[in-house]
Amino acid sequence: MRLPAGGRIDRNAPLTFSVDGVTHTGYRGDTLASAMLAHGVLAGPSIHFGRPRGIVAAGVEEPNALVQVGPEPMLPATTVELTDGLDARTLAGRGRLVAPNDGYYDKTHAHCDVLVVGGGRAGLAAAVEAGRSGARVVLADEQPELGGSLLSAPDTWEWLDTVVAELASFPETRVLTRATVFGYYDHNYLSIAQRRPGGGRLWHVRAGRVVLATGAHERPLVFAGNDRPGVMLAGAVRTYLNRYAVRPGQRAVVCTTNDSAYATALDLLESGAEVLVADVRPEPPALAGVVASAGGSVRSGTVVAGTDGTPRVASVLLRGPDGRTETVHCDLVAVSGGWNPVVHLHSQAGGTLRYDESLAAFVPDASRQACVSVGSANGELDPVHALWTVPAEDGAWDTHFVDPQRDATVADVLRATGAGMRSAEHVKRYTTIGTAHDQGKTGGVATLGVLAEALGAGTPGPTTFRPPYTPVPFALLAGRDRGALHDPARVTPIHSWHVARGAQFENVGQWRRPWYYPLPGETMTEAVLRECRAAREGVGVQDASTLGKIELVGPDAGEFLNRMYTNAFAKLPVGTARYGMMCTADGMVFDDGVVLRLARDRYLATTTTGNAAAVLDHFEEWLQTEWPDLRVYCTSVTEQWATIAVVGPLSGRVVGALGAELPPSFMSFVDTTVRGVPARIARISFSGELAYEVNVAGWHGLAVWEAVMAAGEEFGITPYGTETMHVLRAEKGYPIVGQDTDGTVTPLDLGMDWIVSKRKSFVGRRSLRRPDTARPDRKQLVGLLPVDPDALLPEGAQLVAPGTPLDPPVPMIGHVTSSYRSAALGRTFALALLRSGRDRLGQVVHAPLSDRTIEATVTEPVFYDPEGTRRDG
Amino acid sequence: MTDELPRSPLAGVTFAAPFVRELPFLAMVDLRAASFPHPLPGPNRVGSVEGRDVLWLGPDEWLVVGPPGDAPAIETLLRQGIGDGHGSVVDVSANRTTLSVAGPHARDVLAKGCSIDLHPSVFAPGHCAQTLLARAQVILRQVDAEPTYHVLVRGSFAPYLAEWLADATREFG
Amino acid sequence: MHPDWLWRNPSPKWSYDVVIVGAGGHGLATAYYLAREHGITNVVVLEKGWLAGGNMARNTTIIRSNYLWDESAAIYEHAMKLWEGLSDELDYDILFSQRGVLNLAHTLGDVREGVRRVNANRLNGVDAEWLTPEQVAEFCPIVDVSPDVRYPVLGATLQPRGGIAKHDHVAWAYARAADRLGVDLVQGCEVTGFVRDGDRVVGVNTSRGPIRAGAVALASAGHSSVLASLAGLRLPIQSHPLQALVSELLEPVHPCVVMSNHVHVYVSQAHKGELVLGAGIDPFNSYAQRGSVHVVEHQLAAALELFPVFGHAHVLRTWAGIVDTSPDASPIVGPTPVPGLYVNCGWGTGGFKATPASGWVYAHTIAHGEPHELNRPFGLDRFTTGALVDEHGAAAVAH
Amino acid sequence: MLLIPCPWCGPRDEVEFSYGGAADVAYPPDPDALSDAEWGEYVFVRDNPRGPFAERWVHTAGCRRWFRAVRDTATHEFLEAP
Repeated sequence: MRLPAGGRIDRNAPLTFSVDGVTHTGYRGDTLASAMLAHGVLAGPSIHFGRPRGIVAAGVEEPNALVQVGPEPMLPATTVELTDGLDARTLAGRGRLVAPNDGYYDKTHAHCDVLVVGGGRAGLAAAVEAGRSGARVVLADEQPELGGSLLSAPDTWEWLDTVVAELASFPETRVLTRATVFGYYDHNYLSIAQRRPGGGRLWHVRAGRVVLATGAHERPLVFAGNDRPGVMLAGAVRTYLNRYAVRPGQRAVVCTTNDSAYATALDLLESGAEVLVADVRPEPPALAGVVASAGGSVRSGTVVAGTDGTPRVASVLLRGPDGRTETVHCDLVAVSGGWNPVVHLHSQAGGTLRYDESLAAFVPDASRQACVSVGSANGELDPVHALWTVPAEDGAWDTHFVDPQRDATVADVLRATGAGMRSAEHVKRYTTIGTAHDQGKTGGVATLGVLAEALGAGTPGPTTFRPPYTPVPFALLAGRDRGALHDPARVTPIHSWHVARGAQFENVGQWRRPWYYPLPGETMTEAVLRECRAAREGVGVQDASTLGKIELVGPDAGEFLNRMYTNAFAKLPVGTARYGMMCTADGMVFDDGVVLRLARDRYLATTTTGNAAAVLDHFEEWLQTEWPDLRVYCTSVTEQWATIAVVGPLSGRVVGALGAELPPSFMSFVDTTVRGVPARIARISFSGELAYEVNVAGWHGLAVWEAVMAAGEEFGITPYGTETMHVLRAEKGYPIVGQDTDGTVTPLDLGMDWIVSKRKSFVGRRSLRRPDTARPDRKQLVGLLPVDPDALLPEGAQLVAPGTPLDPPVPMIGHVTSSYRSAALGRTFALALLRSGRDRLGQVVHAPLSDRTIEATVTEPVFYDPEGTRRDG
Repeated sequence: MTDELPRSPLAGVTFAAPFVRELPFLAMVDLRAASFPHPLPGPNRVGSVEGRDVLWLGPDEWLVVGPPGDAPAIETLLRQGIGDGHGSVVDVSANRTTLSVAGPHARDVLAKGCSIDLHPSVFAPGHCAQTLLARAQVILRQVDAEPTYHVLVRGSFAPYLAEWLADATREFG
Repeated sequence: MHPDWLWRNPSPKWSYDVVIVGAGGHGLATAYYLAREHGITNVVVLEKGWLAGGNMARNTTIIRSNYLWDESAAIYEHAMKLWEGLSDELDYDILFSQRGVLNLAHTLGDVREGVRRVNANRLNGVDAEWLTPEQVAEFCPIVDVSPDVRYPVLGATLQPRGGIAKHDHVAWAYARAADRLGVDLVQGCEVTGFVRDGDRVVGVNTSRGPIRAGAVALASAGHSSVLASLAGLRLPIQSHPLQALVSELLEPVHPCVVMSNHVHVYVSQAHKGELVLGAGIDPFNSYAQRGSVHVVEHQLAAALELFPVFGHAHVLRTWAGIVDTSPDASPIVGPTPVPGLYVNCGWGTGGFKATPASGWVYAHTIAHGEPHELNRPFGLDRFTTGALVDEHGAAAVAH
Repeated sequence: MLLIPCPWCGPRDEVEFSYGGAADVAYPPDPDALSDAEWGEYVFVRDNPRGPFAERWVHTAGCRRWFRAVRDTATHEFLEAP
């Protein structure tokens, strides 16, 4: 019931809320749990046995009262701030996902000299001390207001106000409330989940030092029927009384192993409740007299041995020092089995724990990082009389709950040890104890105690604590990296034109590249055939700006390229270009591209779109770590240049119309101007056609592209995308790294012996003569022409020899890497990696698919203009 | 002279937050050299050569920044400085664009995506760093104590970063 | 005897025919098959911690056999067939649920690779289908297949026989079965060195004293390099953290297993109701069973892109295993240049699904002194000859 | 999120770096002189100790310098300034 006065609730701000469809009222400052308790609302039933359950705790350690609040699947009611209109549903152990999370969750970084975790007495003292020194301080506390357990002790509130005010006066102290430090990672990096209106914020803090003032969690006692509603933690009862002005019962039995519960007894008495203290210790403490003089009674050497009542506790069975039992009527059982210092963060940080006999609990031992535990978290607590289990009168153990959320009892622990398990980890896994939403915050140590008793051993070591300390929403960890912000979409300077033209895009690495440009009503196949035809017969244009570009400068640049590429570049004449290929150390194709020699000591290497960063890293790695003596500097200029490939027999007329000087021959380039803009124009062809690559500064890219389009209009210039590029190059048998190779293919496998220098060393060369790599029957790149010229082999189709029975496992001899319809050939064609492929030229292979088999003839991989006459127009 | 106006990677982008704006077309020249006749700034600092800002990028790498159109002059200047020595001068003006984030919210905005400590006792006017802002590599420099920061970002990443900034500045109007 | 009796906790004898180092899934399965298939029961499995407490306790329990290369498909499919009879064979419900595994494709390259793998799988006798985005949505309705996301789902491979099992049950089932066949399972016993007779390994030194052995078989995953180095053997193995996490218990929402190599997310919903998610490996070498939080953040951003309905779920617990990665993302199973010493490692992120076959071929190898046909391609010699079984292309981060 | 000591830029968050594995593995001066086994050892085999480990990082998002650091693989602590 709600007390008529007191507490930190705002009685001028009444709030309406509902639980399971029943409407109640509470106040601002309530938690859902305190408001439920004020109205006697129970938690949901237990997950397996459907036993009635009540609220046990007042904080994150609550094992029972899990609720679904709207789309939020599982929240302890003790951590839900009451708001007007809040609609909660009690849960029986499982939540429900119903809708996306539209909340706004962002992240930020913070740095400080001292991070203080926990704003209770010890944390406040540490923060004030650090703040006074002028240090940069972050104080984080999970509650809406600072104070921690002081919020349950009205006689401290004046001090609390003073301290909070002083903290606010420090310019370099930042106080975060509703902020749970949930993870303590390497190198003093901590993560904080902060609840904010409409979402939350994830703080990443790099702290010089960390003060862990995380307090302690009280633990229950393990007696028969200890899960009956009305059985609560003594400290929580005190919190509800003093902070929320809610008295959970009128006739209370307080059962304790230590002094701390006497404060609860006294506060209950002051609130007008009847109180009987059952103190398990044989001798009465000094506080017993205080309780007696306040009107309560205290029995020493006495335990609660059982409970009765439906659904709430109506009586307990007390067992005295002489073993005699007595039934005592009550509607509240406040228990204290002792306190567990909250050592989670200390442990996450790599710190070790030590079992403290006087506390019957684990306390921080050595720290591995720059952190210190203070106050209750460091074991500054009342000594306890260790009591792990209270036998029932009938000897049964199946209602002695150690993990009520998992409906796990002492009987379950005994079943595990009976099965031969000795390790706490095995018992935990066998019984699921400690794996529920509360992660065993109240029951964990008790379980270890029960286990130690069962094994007749000392207390086993604790389990390791892993992040997060309390559950963290997926959405908070995901943050703003969603939708368009999920991963940068890199675009070229010409991107807006492609969009306006209705291009379909494909993702290549982080880049968005035009895939094809359908006209209204056109299918992809039709569009690509049209684009191909334009490039072969007229003029096409492609935005090739995504290719990686690296300038290499220095007298040894040629020598360096010689070592990196399979072919040689040192003697490449200035003003010319050469195609090159690179391997990894194990001899497999890594990347390819064209290298231009800009000057005696200056080269420009282009890379594939997806590998630009990897190639630069690769260059730098070899330069810096293996050959620091080579005088070469690498600079990425990928975005410096927009690259426009003008392709086709009419390309020269288009580029010529731009007023530019044209390069004299295939694989040469000139530095010139296009419409007054400095440009580098190269005769490079990835299609086999006459082609010009126009390079201008990125910020001129769009204007020059538009100029090319205007100049080409009379020739029917046709923009084309990556698909057409792939068809055109495949018709010429040019492989695409990553499509026709897969990390298991050497340049020799591609039939490119001509590109593998025999006169110089290069990275990966030695690997090419290993026994397997030099095998003659390796898979080799070949062409395939389907016997039915209209049949399109699926890319990824596997190949078998004719006559192979299709009973698995079927011996496969290769697979289709690229396959297209060709406008130029008027038929389908494909590239494939085929075992002993070059020995099979002219033979037929089969591609067995799920519904049919396609036959194809093995050919040279060059289908179009094998003499190479078209590249010169 | 060019008869085409250059177009920045963020042409057409407007920033809702008044304290974010683009400074397009700044001249930028990458300098690599083991030795140089003029004093160049040390790690994480900005210096100047002949009136141009020089940002330290690495132990033998600097970025020289000047007003739009200044790149040829900077290149000449740097080439003269290198002389016969081993060095590299590469015009990278169009490689990146520059965003200015200024004023009382600047630190909080940048902190959302940048893990470097921007506290004035640690990072001050005249400091620079190559780092990550959200998921984009950037060169970050503090220009004045207001504070004003310049974020130099690759052109291809600029639309992403603009979108990220629009989101990160949301709470500051 | 207790009706739920699992295993004895014997003290080690002074000598065994075979000493297996590591009581994870692979070590326990090896012991079981040595006893069951080869009649070699004088076997001890030594575990420095608690039984099945390493990667076996830390993986995301995904089982599939849809590997690209013939050699991989053969060994993983052998595992799949063993999985399908395992609850019966071991008389213990391992909660094997063949709910289907989807591998999503997000780029045209993914699509090509997926189709290639489906075709190869079928011809190898591995069930495999290619699904369109619409079929993906039908099979797993909570996957966002809209084209407007950053990396749209362009299709998926489906292995209907793939699924999940309960990892602890698998370990305990093998342990119980091996124990009943006479194998000694010794926990809390760390191998600190090898007993040599000339070149030959003839036993191990342990924290509980020396133990002689006819053969010593490492089954120690991420710790393989450290142990092998005690015998002077260098392995092409690097140890990395691999992180995973679980949510709270939720009503059924996710009917199958979804994997996305491109965005590094692997998700299923376990029998009790928690979502189980795996991430990509952390890049650096580590033995700390701890990774970096940004890996988890990235993983969850990707997960929410794929599964918007997960937005309100909570991370209850994160953890990491130590995975033993090899240069070609394929295992190393076989004899070593050190007589008497065998290795079984390099399973990387794929170890759990291989458990039965790994134990099966390893037992054969130990019993016969030479590899079974299924693990012959996975010997150490391939790093000399170059005959790698490179699964990177097919499974950059295979689970 | 490791805090990695870049010798040039100072300590920075791990996400700015790429990992290069074991340090101190020199490229053989004459690969052709090596046997297949020796070459395979160079290409594929690296130390993988539990404890102090000399490794390489490159400050990808920073100065792009490769550097050597010694880190304890059991604790993740960096043991020597690079």
